[in-house]
Amino acid sequence: MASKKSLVVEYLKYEQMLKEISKGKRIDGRKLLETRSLSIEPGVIEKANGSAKVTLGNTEVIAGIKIQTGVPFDDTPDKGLLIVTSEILPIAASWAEPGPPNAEVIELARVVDRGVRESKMIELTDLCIVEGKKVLAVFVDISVLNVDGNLFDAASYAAVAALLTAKMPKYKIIKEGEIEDTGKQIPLVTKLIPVSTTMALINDAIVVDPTLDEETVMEARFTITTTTKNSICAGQKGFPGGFSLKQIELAVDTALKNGESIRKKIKKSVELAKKK
Amino acid sequence: MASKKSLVVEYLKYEQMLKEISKGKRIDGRKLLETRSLSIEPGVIEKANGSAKVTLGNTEVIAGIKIQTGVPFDDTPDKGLLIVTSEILPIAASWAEPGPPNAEVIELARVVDRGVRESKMIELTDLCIVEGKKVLAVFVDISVLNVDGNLFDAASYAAVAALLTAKMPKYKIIKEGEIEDTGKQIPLVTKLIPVSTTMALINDAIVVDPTLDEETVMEARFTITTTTKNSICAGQKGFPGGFSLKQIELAVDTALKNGESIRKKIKKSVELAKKK
Amino acid sequence: MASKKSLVVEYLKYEQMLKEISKGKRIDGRKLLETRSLSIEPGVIEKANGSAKVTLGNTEVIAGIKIQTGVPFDDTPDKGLLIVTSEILPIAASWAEPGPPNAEVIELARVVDRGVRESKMIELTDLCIVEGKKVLAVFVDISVLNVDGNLFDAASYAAVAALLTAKMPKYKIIKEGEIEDTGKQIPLVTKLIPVSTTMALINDAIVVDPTLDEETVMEARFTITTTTKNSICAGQKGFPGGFSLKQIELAVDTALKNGESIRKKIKKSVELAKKK
Amino acid sequence: MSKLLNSKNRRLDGRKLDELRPIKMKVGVIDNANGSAYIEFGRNKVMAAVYGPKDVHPKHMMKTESAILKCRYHMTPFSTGRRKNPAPSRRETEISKIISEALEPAIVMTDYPRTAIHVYVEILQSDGGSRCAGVTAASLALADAGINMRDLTSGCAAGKIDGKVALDLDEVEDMEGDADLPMAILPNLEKVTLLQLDGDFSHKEFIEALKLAKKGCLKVYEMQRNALNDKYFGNEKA
Amino acid sequence: MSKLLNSKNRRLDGRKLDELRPIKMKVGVIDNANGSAYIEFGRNKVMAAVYGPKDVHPKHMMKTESAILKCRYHMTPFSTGRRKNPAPSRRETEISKIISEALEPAIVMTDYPRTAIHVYVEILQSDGGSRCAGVTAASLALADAGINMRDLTSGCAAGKIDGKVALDLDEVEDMEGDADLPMAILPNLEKVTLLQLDGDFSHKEFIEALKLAKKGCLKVYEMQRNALNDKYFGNEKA
Amino acid sequence: MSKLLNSKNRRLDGRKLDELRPIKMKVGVIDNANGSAYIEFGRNKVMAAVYGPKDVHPKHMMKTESAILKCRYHMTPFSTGRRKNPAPSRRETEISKIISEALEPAIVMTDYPRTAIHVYVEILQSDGGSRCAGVTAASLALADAGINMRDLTSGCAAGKIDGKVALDLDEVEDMEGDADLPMAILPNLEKVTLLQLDGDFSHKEFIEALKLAKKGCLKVYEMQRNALNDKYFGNEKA
Repeated sequence: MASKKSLVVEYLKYEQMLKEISKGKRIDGRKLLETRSLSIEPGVIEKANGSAKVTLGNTEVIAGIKIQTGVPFDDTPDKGLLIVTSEILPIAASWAEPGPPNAEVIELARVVDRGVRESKMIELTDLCIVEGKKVLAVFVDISVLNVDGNLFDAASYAAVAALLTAKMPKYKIIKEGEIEDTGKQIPLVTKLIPVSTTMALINDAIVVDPTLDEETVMEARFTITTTTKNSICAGQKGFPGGFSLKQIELAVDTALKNGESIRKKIKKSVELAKKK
Repeated sequence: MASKKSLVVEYLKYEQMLKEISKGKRIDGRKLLETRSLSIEPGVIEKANGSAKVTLGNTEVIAGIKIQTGVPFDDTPDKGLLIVTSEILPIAASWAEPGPPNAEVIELARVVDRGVRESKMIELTDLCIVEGKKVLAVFVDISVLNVDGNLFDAASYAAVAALLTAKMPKYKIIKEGEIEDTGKQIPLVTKLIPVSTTMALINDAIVVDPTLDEETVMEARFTITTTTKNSICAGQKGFPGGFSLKQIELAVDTALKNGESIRKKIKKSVELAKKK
Repeated sequence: MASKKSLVVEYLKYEQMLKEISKGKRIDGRKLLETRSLSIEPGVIEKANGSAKVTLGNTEVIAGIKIQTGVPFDDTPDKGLLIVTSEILPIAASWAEPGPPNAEVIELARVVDRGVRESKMIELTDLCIVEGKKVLAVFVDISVLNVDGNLFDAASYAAVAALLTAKMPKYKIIKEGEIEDTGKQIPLVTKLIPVSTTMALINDAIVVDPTLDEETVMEARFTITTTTKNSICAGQKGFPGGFSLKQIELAVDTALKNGESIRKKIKKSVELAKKK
Repeated sequence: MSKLLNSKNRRLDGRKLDELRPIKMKVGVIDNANGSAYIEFGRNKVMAAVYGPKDVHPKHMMKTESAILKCRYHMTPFSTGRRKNPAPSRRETEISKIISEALEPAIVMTDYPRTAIHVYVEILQSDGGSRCAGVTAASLALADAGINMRDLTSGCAAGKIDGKVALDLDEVEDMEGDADLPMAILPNLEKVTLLQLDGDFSHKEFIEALKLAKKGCLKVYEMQRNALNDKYFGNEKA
Repeated sequence: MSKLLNSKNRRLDGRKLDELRPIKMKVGVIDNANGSAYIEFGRNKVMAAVYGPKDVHPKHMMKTESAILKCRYHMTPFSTGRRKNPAPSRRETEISKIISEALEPAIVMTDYPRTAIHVYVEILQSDGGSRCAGVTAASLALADAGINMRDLTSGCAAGKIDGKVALDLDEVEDMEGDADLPMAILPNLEKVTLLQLDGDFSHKEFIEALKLAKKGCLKVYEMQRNALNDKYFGNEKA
Repeated sequence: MSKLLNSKNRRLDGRKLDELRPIKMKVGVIDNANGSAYIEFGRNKVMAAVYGPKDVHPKHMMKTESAILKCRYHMTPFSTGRRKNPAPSRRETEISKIISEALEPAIVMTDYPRTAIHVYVEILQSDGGSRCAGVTAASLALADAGINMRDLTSGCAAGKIDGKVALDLDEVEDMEGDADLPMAILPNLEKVTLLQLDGDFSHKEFIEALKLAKKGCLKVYEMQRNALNDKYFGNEKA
């Protein structure tokens, strides 16, 4: 929660927010299904294998990619590893404490992970170097710089843009079981682009891309990740409220539509970054 | 401690308990050296390599065995691994908190471990696959489902019955250093059957198989594990009280006798389970 | 802080301490730049690869060395490992709690580590057995037995004396990638001898080798490690105060001078120990 | 090519696409608990227990106007194919959170201000769908503890295997199949309180799976009612 | 033989021995924070934020006569060459401590009794000298938060490469060079509040490095003043 | 075939079957502690210190009618053959518990209500039998701290090597031998307060070992009394 406002002001604002929403509007002037301004800046961390900074309204997130060798799991000897972590840096909010991630932060990382993994954006078998012995591990580390609601989407867009611009080290096999880093970097091959859309249930209405103020009063949250205008790859309901089936159907329609529009923005920012 | 009783009732019960014990009786009708009803049900977790559920009075415990490949210790390159853990699940008692095991729970696991290990029930050299490189690790994980005293014996019987019915994967060596799981399961070879007997010192009397109420007033606890009617393989005194040498001698006699009777019950339950 | 003294006595003592220091003296009779009595006893832990007990005034520290095989870091495949840890044992002071090291204790270990490492006392490439696979790891574990100020120097002297008397296992390579412990112990080769000197800033004066009482009132601390009478290899300022450039120059002069004198004491104690 | 369906659309265990696995439920299984339940959902074996309402620790988590709900979903080390490390996994932390959020809307939290209600879900054996089995068992345990509730929470997943929407995937179907949609509903309030999704659904398939999962949840709800009746009105079925 | 200097005593990136890397500073970059700053110090990218003065938790750490200062220096996992493990390292713990001790003498701690001032330094990218960049950013963030201060804390390292004393080593120079001397000063109070050293300095070289580092700190101080002026008096330079 | 005894029933270090290793004890060795002691038991080197009675933290552990005893048995990393990982092991946790339970019956706990007595046992070098050496040192430290006691706690193990019952096994005998029976007694109250056992004893051997261990404990008790006399009445023996 923002720390600099008095409780009375907060309370009056919530009243106002609910009133506006019942009229189909929001206090920041947006329509119910409208997202905030979005900026995506890939390449902000030059020393990472890939990176992107995302600003969604006042929410700011950086995702950094590191690609290093690792050992595959016993039951998937021919697959590389995808590891997604997140941290709400203590600079990001007065209530963000340093320390091991709590359930909210773990959920954030896992929902981003699910979107990337289930979209098959990255083919993990592409990351195998020596089956059963050596694979590439793709680390997607997400640092939240400022919190103003909808971390799920901001983190997801940052992760996806960072992956789309990522390069990985090229290894060659010298002799059986021994590999050598060629020192070259080749682009990480990616396929579909997963785009998440997060919605909040407030006063029985669905609003897209909630702010922190809206999250404070929402009853439930629903995130849907799409890969094309007709494909859904991940979903996550959160918070102690419930949706009707109708609301879920509206949410899915919205996510498919919004997904197309965000996907274009991501592609454009990536193309711009690659030209530089 | 049981949570549903008032403090006054508890206090009156303890008075009564001490009075009965001074007359050589117990409030649940048992004699001092008598155990509660015991049921042993091997095979309750089909997907484990071995398992057993034990009900001792109202105390309920499940032990599950997993047998997987691992790396031997440097100083015992030809020996497999035996790892015993325990958890008092938070479903088991109002005071059982989730989290890392406390000293009581660590002691429980270590006393069960000591009984199994020192009895040489399992020959650890049987678990070696490739010396110094690859061995089988036998995990004995104990989950307490309901607490009503004498976890040591309930856990020990569950572990032993689970081991007696356990099967392990059969590996073959393809070429130097490389092994292959044949997909076959062969029985874990076991020898002697360790049986623990736990006794409490209350009002200078030794009582066998204490209930939770009895444990609340006991001064000291003594657990002795026997492998035959004349062999002792493990012992553990606990709680801040002391035994006279005479009491220890009585305890050992009792443990050897009780061991024989419990050993028969375990064998019977295992035979029944194997016939199924 | 010492636990057995009343607060009033403490307060009066501090007054007295500050008064004396302003006159260029100290309440234990020392001059400002004078160290306490120092005794160094190598070899106190026979089963370790090296060890030394240091008594500096009432501060007592043991350092023990263990040298074992380990795996090198990816980016230094031809170098052995040096690992320094420290613990203020809870026997050492009433406020010393068991548990993971706090920032003060981590700083202590890291300053000792920096002194040893940066002096190049040990050539880490000497500890390589099979490049990229197997090296020797030198563990320097420091246990503080009694706290009376200036743990940095006491710990450093103990670590250095222990290393100077350390022996390491001799390995030979049997065939490619396989090594064998010959069972023989050879001396750890050491070069320069790093000596740290810790100073406290009290009432704008620099005092050497502060006691716990002096540390309680000091504004800042400065530790300088020298390797010869003209070489400095490590430094660390601590505590929330600041030094003038002049004070830093005095501190460095002092450290170079004191370093020579302590170096002789360490050498002497080591020679004595080797003769035994 | 994985083949989870035969030519007659029967699944590896013989089930039809819209068929649940065999389910057993029993209420009141842990002597010490205020409420408890045991469920077998196919080969899943799940125990749930409720302790409370009781004092809140640490104090600063206390709410003056309502109870707080603390929920742990936990797998025993022997419950999974490979042994599960006893340290809590990120997966367990996430599922604990979503189960808690699926149960809370059914509970009259304001009836128990300044208290904590503890719900523990123990997976003794898992075989695909353990979170749905878990939330179902937990809801029974809450009812058994006499906690005031507006509704039960009833869980069941739907999914997609070999390109077809199917009810209640088991572990093999979950691993080898195309998509999974675990869900839980409040049957009378008609609210979806747990919903996750992973895999690949077209829009149409998603809607189909959503409706199929709801049907499954309603069947589970019937069984929950029977299990409670069995305990409280003694109409045990042989 | 490593060669960090060319025949004209120019460094690998073209700098002279006494030249700083390019530095950018911006005050007020985190919307939620009471004060914040961003610094680029060569390729180091550092964000600092201040929260407080606020209540002290746990209570027993509270001081009745002054504030307490809690400082965390933290590297993001992607900030380093090889990925940094997210668990706090001993190195980060030590640097957190010395940064805190370098900042505290500049703050009028007694103006905020019974409170805690939290300073967070986040290294987004590191390239040698991140602790000096961090302490510099933290001091700006404290000023931005309106905390009463006696002075700023200004950080800059000197070192020794190829036998010569040089200002502000980058990562390669730090790794391949002979010695490093990170420092921070209170420029007006003329106090050194952060000082570390590793490597090999003769007495003379040490004194030379000390003086060079001081010069660097004073240049950094000028830039800090400009950055604060930029925010508070709007004299942005194009 | 391991051979821990020669033809004359002498052990590898020349001892007879019922002979203790050389033992040294010194009371009052840690300046800061309220009480302390140092023991060498063969090659075991053990330091124990007592702090308290002092305030109880956290408060909810306080007992209104008696003290609480907090005991830590700890091995330094350099005390064992292979380096001991500094993280507390399950073995250390267990031994801390049983040492605490062996000491408590000797202390008049009700004389110190609402306080905590902290006992720390540090193994500087271990060589078989360190828990018995530790409990013995701890009891001396408690006496040195002036804590009211009913009796001392005196520890010594018996065991079985090459089929014969023997006193006070060292590390090699413990590893290569047949069984070990660590014990501690309150010599005047005639109570066994620490007792563990592992290995293989017949009923008869167990009784024999029990009695032999008791004899060992009584000898240790004599030495404890001498060590206390040495400190408090100065009758140092040359």
